[in-house]
Amino acid sequence: MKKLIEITLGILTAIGGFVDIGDLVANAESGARFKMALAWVVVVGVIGICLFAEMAGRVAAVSQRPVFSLVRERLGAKVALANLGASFFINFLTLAAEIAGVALALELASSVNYLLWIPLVAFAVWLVIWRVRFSTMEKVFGLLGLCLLVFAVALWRFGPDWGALLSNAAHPTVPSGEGHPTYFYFAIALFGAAMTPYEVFFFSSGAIEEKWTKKDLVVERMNVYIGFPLGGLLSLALMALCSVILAPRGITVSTLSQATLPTVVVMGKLGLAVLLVGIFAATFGAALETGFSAGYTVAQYLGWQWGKFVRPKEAPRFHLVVLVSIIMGAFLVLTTIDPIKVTEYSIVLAAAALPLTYFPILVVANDPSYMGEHVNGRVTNALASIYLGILLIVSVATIPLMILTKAGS
Amino acid sequence: MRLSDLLHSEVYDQDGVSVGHVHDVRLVRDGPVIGSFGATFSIDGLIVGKGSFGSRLGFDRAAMKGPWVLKALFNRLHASSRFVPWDFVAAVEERKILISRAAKELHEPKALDLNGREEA
Amino acid sequence: MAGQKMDAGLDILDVQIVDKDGRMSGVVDDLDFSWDEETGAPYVSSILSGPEALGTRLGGRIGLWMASVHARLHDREDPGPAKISIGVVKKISNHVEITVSREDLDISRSPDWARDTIISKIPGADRAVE
Amino acid sequence: MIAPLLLLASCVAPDRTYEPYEADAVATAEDAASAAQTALLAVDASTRSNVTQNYLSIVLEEAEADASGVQGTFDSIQPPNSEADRLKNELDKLLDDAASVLEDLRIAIRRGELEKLPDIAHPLDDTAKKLDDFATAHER
Repeated sequence: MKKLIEITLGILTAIGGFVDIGDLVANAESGARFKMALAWVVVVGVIGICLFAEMAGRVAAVSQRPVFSLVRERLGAKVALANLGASFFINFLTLAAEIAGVALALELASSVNYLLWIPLVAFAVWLVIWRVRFSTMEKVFGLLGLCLLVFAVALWRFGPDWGALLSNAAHPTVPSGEGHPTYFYFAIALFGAAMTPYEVFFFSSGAIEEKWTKKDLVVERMNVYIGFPLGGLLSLALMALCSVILAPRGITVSTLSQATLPTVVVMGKLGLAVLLVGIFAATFGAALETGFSAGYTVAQYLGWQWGKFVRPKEAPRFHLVVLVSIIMGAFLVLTTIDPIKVTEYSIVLAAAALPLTYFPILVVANDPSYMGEHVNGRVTNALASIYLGILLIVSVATIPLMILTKAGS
Repeated sequence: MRLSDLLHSEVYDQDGVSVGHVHDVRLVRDGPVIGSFGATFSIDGLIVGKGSFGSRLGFDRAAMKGPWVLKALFNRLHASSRFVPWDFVAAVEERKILISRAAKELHEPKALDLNGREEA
Repeated sequence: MAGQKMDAGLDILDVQIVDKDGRMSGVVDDLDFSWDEETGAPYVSSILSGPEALGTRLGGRIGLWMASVHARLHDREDPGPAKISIGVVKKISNHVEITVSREDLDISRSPDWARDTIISKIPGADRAVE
Repeated sequence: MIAPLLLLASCVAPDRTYEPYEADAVATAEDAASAAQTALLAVDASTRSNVTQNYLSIVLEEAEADASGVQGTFDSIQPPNSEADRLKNELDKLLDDAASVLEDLRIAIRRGELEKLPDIAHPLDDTAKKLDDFATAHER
């Protein structure tokens, strides 16, 4: 029973981290525009995040060192500072996007304009970080996030031609009217959404918050290997729903409401209610994670006390960074900037910055002076080396593709 | 003198030929006894090499086995590294270290094991 | 362990410092050497930690900016970087563990601006959540 | 460093010749058709199962905002020649048709007249098809 509860850490980071506003937008958009032709990217992304999150969690449990502390130590003060600048900025965009996501879900439920919700959402996010126990927070948002299973239920009730979906996914072709650069731009967006670095910042720091040790490695692996693929399946269900309902009508997704429409068409009012709870939980959970991550990255670079396992007064600078980030994130979306665009930029830029974070994790996971006998095995290293190559290619290709495709338009 | 004064400084041999930059500073625990720490670390020597990327990743550790792609890459990058015993150091100047021997008298640094011993 | 060797950049620089109660107390931003009067060999006398030390190491505009922000918040005239004597170090491994409390360190010589001005004024700042 | 890139990625250069203008027209028609189809799908959902009025009103408002947004962007581009003028007239007619239906839908939903939505939306089906045909005809 206790183990079962502990797995909610994985489910939170999977649902709130894997499926967040970025995944909702990226999967809905690519399903509507490319049907299942980008499904393989989700699979590649899920394997990647499993691989590196497991490493980051294992390093944290064994050596008690969180990811950004390792980044500083292995890349040195200067390069790590550049990494901190990039990671903090991308994480900040993601935080702003998640706050907007929560507000958009509330707008769809209440028809009160999302901008009016933003101050309230930002305050609620901060209050949860300030007052609610880490484990309570995980359980509540982890379990509520499971409402997103409605995507899978809706797909099943719609009864698509499964064979056609599978064959479309297995034999990806770029639809007419879409160019290859746009196709790869969306591939990068999906990949960035699946592998966003804040997931490992949060997961590794969370492992230390939860006081994990070597004994918890089994739970740690179960979290990763169950949680993230579950998140990936939900992403694919959303992509499939959009591919069978939106794509044939030529609807491209530019708002969150369009991403919810297929579920509503199939499941009606009840489906909408469950879906909105799910989106609320996933985006709120991710807002918490990115809010925490803002504090984690800065505090870990500078060696400040961080975390909820001490009284806020004991970690004042960590809490100050979190507070200021949430306020600034709220201000960014209050400028009426399109929250969907903020989301898109956050995941695409995340894709460009991936090697900066994942490379030091791979290095330390191989270093016996930290890991003792728990260093990476050969299979993990072989896979991770391939992924390092992929990450480098993605990183180099991102900005040129962004300019070439006018950000996928 | 600070560690950062040594790191990245360029090292010149007795003939004024550049040996490379300081990648790391090897310490040995044989210094004076200070407080409860006991014998402190003194400088054993400098690890000097061309290029600088990856010197601090730990691939030069004997016990670090993988991933083989990275291990092979950094072994290659660091093949030209040299160890400069501290006795050879003649002067530490601004971003510049002068040594009293010729570059060809220097050997490759020995890898350390997990207990801080040099491999034979 | 007399005779034990390590590479300063790899094994101690940029490592997290943890105080006697396990609280995070900065990062090893630099090492300070003194000269042995008998042998003339430099030895590690203290660990430098904090924005002054990091700022010097980073150099350039960012380094200057970091040091000046810190100085402004803490209202002191160039006191030099905060030092932790190597004598209070207990162990150097994944962390640098020290035998004293964070409050007794040079890095805590100035009042904590974030704590005193903002965080401690928010209700609940003193309450442990777990 | 990133801010100028974002600007670069999102800025619209003025069209000096017919071809890029036509490409813009195609993109506009596609986007407007997407907004129209969104509204049709939402109305369809409301007839088949009960959907909350709050939700419908947001979806329809956003569809209207989308359609008027792309029309506004398109109208701000100067047609480079008379051929382009004809193209613009043809497309503007369709965009106006879509906009007026979307506006009526929004008004109806604000008044809570859910049962009237299918009738109001009916002509939108035709407009959406014409927008699609327009896009197909001018796509290259």
